[in-house]
Amino acid sequence: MAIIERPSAPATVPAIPSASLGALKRPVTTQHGWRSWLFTVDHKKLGIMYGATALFFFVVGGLEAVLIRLQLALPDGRVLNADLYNQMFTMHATTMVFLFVMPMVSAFANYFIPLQVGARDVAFPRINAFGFWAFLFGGIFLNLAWFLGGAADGGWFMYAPNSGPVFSPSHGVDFWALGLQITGIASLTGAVNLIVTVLNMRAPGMSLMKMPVFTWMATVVQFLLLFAMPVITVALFLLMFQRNFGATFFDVAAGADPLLWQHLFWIFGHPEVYILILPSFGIISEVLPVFSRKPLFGYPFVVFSGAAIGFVGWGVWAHHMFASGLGPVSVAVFSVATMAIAVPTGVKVVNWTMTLWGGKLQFTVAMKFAIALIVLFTVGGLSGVTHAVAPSDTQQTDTYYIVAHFHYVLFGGAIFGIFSGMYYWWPKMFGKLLSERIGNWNFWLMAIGMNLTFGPMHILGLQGQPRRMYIWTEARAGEGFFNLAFWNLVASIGSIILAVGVLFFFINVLVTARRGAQAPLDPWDARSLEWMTSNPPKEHNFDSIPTVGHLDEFFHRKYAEDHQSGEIRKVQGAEEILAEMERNKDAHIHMPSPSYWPIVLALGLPVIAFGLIYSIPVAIVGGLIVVLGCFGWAIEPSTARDEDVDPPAAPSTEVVRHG
Amino acid sequence: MTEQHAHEEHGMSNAGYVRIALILAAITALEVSTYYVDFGPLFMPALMVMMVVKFTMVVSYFMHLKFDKRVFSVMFYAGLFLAIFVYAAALSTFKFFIA
Amino acid sequence: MAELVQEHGAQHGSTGISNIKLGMWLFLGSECLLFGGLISTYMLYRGRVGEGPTPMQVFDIPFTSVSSFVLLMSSLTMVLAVSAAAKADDRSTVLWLTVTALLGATFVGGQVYEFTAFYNEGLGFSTSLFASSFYVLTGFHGVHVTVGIIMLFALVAMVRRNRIPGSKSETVEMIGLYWHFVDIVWIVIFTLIYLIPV
Amino acid sequence: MFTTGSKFFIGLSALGAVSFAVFMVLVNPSSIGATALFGFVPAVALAAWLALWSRDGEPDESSPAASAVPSPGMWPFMAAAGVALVLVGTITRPAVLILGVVVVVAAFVEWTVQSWSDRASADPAHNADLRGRIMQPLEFPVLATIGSAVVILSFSRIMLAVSKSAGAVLFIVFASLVLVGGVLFAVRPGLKRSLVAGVCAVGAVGLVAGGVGGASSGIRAELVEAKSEGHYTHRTCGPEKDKYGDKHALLGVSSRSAVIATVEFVEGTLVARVQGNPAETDRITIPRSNPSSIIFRNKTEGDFRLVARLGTAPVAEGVVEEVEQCTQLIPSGAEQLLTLTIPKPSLEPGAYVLEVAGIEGQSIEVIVP
Amino acid sequence: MTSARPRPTAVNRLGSMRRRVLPALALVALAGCASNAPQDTWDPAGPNAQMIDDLQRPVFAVAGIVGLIVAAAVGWAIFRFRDRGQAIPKQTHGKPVLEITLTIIPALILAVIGVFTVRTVFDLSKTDDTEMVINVTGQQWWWEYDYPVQEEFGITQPIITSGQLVIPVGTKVMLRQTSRDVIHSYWIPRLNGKRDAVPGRVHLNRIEADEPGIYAGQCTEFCGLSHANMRMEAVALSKEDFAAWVAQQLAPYESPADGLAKEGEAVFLNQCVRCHQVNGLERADGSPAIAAPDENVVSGAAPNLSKLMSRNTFAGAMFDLLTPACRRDVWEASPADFGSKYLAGVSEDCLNQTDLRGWLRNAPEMKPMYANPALLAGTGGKYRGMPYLALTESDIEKLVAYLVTLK
Repeated sequence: MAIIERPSAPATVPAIPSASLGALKRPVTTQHGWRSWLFTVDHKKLGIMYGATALFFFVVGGLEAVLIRLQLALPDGRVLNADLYNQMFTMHATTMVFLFVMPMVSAFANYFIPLQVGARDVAFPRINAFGFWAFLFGGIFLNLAWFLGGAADGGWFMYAPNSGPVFSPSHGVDFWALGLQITGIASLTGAVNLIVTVLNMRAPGMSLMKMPVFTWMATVVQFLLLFAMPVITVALFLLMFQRNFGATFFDVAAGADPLLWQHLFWIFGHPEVYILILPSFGIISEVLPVFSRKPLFGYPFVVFSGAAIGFVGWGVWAHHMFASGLGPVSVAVFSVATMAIAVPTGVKVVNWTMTLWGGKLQFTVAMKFAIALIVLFTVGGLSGVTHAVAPSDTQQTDTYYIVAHFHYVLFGGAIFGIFSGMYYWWPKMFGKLLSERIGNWNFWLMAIGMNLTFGPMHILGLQGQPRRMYIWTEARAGEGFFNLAFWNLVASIGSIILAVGVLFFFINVLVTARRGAQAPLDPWDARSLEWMTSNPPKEHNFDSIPTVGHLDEFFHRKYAEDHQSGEIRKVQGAEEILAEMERNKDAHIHMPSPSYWPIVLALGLPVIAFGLIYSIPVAIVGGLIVVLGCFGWAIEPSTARDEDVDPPAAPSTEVVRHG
Repeated sequence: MTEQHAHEEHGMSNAGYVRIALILAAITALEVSTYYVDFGPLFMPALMVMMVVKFTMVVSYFMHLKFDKRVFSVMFYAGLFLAIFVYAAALSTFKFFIA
Repeated sequence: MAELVQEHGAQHGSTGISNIKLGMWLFLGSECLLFGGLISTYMLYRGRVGEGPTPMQVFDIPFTSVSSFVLLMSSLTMVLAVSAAAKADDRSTVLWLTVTALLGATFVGGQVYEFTAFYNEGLGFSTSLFASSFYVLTGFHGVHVTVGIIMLFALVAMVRRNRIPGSKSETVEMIGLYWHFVDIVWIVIFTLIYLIPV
Repeated sequence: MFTTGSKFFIGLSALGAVSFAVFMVLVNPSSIGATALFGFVPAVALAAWLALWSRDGEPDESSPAASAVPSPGMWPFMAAAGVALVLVGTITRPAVLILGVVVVVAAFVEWTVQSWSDRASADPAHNADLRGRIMQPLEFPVLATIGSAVVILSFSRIMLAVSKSAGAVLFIVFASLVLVGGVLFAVRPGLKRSLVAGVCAVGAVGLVAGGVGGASSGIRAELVEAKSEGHYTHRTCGPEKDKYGDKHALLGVSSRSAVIATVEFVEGTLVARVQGNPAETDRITIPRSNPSSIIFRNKTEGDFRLVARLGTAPVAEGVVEEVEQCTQLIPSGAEQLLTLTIPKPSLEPGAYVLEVAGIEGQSIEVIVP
Repeated sequence: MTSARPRPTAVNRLGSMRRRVLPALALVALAGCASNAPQDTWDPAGPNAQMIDDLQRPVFAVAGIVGLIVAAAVGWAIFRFRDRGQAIPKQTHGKPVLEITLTIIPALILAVIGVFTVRTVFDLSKTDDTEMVINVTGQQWWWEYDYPVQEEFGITQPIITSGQLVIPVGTKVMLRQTSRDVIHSYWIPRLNGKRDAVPGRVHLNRIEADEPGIYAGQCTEFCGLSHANMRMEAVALSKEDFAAWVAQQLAPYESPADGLAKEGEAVFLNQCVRCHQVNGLERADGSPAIAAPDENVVSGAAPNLSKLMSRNTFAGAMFDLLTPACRRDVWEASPADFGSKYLAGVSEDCLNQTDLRGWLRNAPEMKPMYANPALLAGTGGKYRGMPYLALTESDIEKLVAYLVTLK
């Protein structure tokens, strides 16, 4: 709050309202300076902040993973004791799922959905800013547990009696539960925001079937988020009431059934894993056609199979509970339903391969990550089918085979997709091309490291090594080719290579930031709408909102197809298209103004959470902050009046601030 | 009640709302009567039907879902039926519905 | 000036649907999942009374049915407030909003009474599973109603001080949607919890 | 000569002196209270002197904006009232003390912003709008909360005080009053604002008075008695019907998944079936100190109750008491759940037994290895 | 005016082929049989595990083939359609016929797999052919077995053991599993898939061994600090050996006559009996010594140590009572003479002194447990696991001498 004290100079100047000393002015709207980041509502700045924070948590999660692998490299490991190991794998999973992949999905969705559908910003810009700050404070709150008595140590799914007050006495689980509530609120508000943007603010002429595939997949993901988040909110509330206020929800002595937690968690859990993978499907469905120089094979099939995965995803959650005694009828039903989900996934893999078929493939780093995703995700998907078969799942569940499955699907799938997206869209976001030379090192080390780390885990799993085992002994490791000792060591070495591979990405970012060449306007000769803007795009994205005639509109404006000979001629370049859009520029562009209230409201949430754990008065103060934030927000118009801005913006900026 | 529809662009007149409210009050009274009068085997279905009727009346008239664009109905009913389907399946694994 | 009014009116997307209304319906769709989870937890544990009182020993059906009437009538007055706001008649909007808030406050007052009475009859929060799940479900609904009441009273103040950015009738309509949703959740709760004995 | 600040402090010290006198005379003079109040008076007097000497910290009188007369407001009064509440609170209940502190803080904040915005510019309308923009985001919700809290608490206190049937009637009366009032005001828009305000004020005062009355008269007798005797919290396990314990017996079990055995009372004979083994048996094995739920199903005409006799346990020093757990009396066709946790092993046969109250010769043995 | 783009180097193309082959190789290697770690899930030794294995192998084979097809298709597309300067390819949008066929084929494959899956699921959950019932109870970090009275096997009194589940060969045993505190999971990979032991519920798990031998297993549902050290072993004995084992378990307790073992019994009576029960042990005044673990341990139970030396593991089957040499001798015995070797139990010279003494000296040091008295506020002062008893060396000497007599 920029409360400015009364100037000491003699106030003989007649105080006219516009030049008066103001309080609670809207924050400054210039492009740079830390204030333009702290109070921004611009979807591009928020997307970059989401991405940067997610990458930071990726490093944190990665270090936790390397520590786990060091502990398991040799028999009777001394690196971590049992309690620290339990905290490490719990926080590794929670950080990777909730604080890296989900925010990275939000980063790409926030940045590129408005650009791909031809909008100037998301539907509710201030809610978008609140989403990011709530996520950031939730992530920090979650990791505060490390310093306040030990992090959560019950596994990322926190099964019922073990997460209760008797068996997890430390505050770790409370921090976990409340931290996820806060990031949950962030995801829910983000979901409402992006669905309204996609359904309501598309460019004229862009029907649903002319939308780019990434926007399609991101929209399915937002629907999954919209309906999955409340379920885990219920589960986390029940757990919090049990731990802090003496409820008996999971107390077996009162007649409770511990499986209630498993059901509530996995009803959220399974749509959650599709939330993690579908955006990466969307990204490589954008990257593959561009570097194969031909459109995506079977666009409607890819779109409907994405929606089918999202829909059927709601009917399979109990395949995580085949061994927890559901009774044969339920097990059989969910086993068949889980197999049914493999069909749409198969359709996607077929379509990607067909996109490559007959193309003119350029193996840029983005393309390499995309192709690696097809193969590695297929390996993970097929190992998934092997334990969709319930009886063999009773042999494989909770062993390292499952760890191998979901790492092939999550690392090989989601993270390779994210890296492909970063290399592909880096020029769009930052105006510079990431160096291909360092990129190749990054790709190959990650690909080899990933296979060396998670490949042997198939073997460890089938040799009966359970998950979450903090130690293994020489006596029970076996001798033959498939013994536990050798493959645990290989996996640990692989994880080091993987870490080095990821390090090369950050080197690439630093090198490019300092010495990278300025990227041309259309470096990859791309196809979709987001490339019809400057690199990086202006604050209002499009000078004039393009009317969309075809799918891959940008390609159709650049190339004309001669129907007889089928030969494709280039008619105009990206520069001409952009110049033309600049010529008939929209006169009045009303961009939403930055605001204090999102960060104030987001700050209230961790204060309440802190109060709930330690002292109720602090929670009441937090509640007061939230109430102040809500009503301050409600009273403030989304686009500020001119004199509301502090200092009053100069009227001559190219974007007319509506007075 | 049908003549009400075309009457006003933005939903119904105040009198129309009061009439809907009276119908809802009547159904609630009927519901409460199931506590005093024994309906025998008809008890459960009757209550369920009355609940659903009240629910849809409030949603379609008081919340204008009947007069608004279809996309609102799709969004709301998607969430509602998803909730019913998922939680019914979960409760059935707890042997809730087996006699 | 016309263009000014349009700008401050509801932000309509290219399809002519109001952004905030679509956002509100999506939010209500996801709230179905939240209350669905709490209701199914209650249905699962309604039979587990342990040593404590059973549902029908503590429930006072006449009292609760009166509070259901009250919430239903508050839904009616809310609709009248929304249609008054649509006609830009500030006086009756403020009036009906105040009546809705008062009826809501009466309903919550009734619930606070009900909770105190149950507590005295031996239904503590951790007495039994039935108690825990009953208090969490009706407590959650009560908190939602209380938040609704605070929004209504604040809305009255904002309408009188003309402090509402954007279109006034749309803001009243959004709070109306929220209030009706809280009412239909109570319709489901009242029938499933109070009227269907275990 | 007397600036506003000094007037405030002088008033405060006078108030302190008066309350010290009242405290010493009427309330039993405890040493702490006396020293606190006695110490308070000179401290505030010093502050008053300081304000007088530095003329409320005003450097010079010349600037026109500064000399504008501060708009009349209620905040000095509220601050004083708050301090009074704090003082009263130190003597009576801590809740009053906290309320006092809250009022003082609120008054202080409002007052500072008020006086600050008065001097923001020469245009009073703009000043008011500026003050509104700062404070309204907090004022609206806080006032709304206070309003709804008053209605909710006072209404619930009234309902707690009156008898059960009177409560329902009162509820209908109050709700319809509000509704009819709303309809009346809506139908005749011509009513003057003062009349409407008057009716609302009367209603509010009546409600609050009722609330205070209800609170002071306390919760109605049946509830107090129900709480002291704990009617519904412990059941007698005899064959006859317990007046409170067996009222409205549960007729069904919501979920049958977490159950280890079912015991049925079929035409007078007690039969048990263990989970996973359809054969009927007369003994159930439960692991030691492991909570296990058993379903009791009554298939005989008449009301019966399953009792678990769990041997004896030392209650007080030397006193050994029979431990038993039981379901409610349930009619034919109904079923209930019994959750047992048995810490001690069953050494000799028949140590732990499930029986139907009042029926001899029928029992299921519970073995705890 | 296409902008300059880095040309893919030869190395990349070769590298991409190699990277594709490795996972396919691993998958094929898996299909082959691998009998190495004790908990190998591809080496069934009982009809239930065999049923799962018969279903598992074809599914892995199908998955491997599909994986190879996809890898080959992608590999070939990379090699064949790489950018050799050809014109921009024809902008094809897809062939619906190809799409539909490549959707139906996987659907059919999965339907076939689905049929076999459902059949196996119902076969594995049959309960009407049970011949013997054993109650298995899991608690934090060890398993307890309770053999209820079954005349046909000579079990006249309930037998309570822990760590090693002894079963007769070729008998359809039904385990009724539950848990006293958190969720555990009972899994002997070579005999059957895992079933969770959930507190408050009873889950059924069919166990049957084809030939005598010892089959390792481990708790596979995260249950806290020592989840990794909560092991179990199934010991299959021929029918005669099993009858002998039952007789040995039911043999009455004889208190040691004199010497070190007698003093050991005294130490046991004033220290260990607070939690551990030895059937038949009597106090000095003749009254039976009843253990009261419910007053000291959260889960309310501690391992029953009667006939301890007839088992060859202790502390949740984490440590062996046998020295490594004797252990290998028992583990690698041929099915014929395995029975006699196991029934010999733990002889004086075969006793693993180091682990047993280390355990008595400071149990929480050997196995992470919640035994620090300062941190037990959450559980009302009760331990989770064996506390540090601060025994003197002489007491340990006496106790070991006494424990060896519990045969």
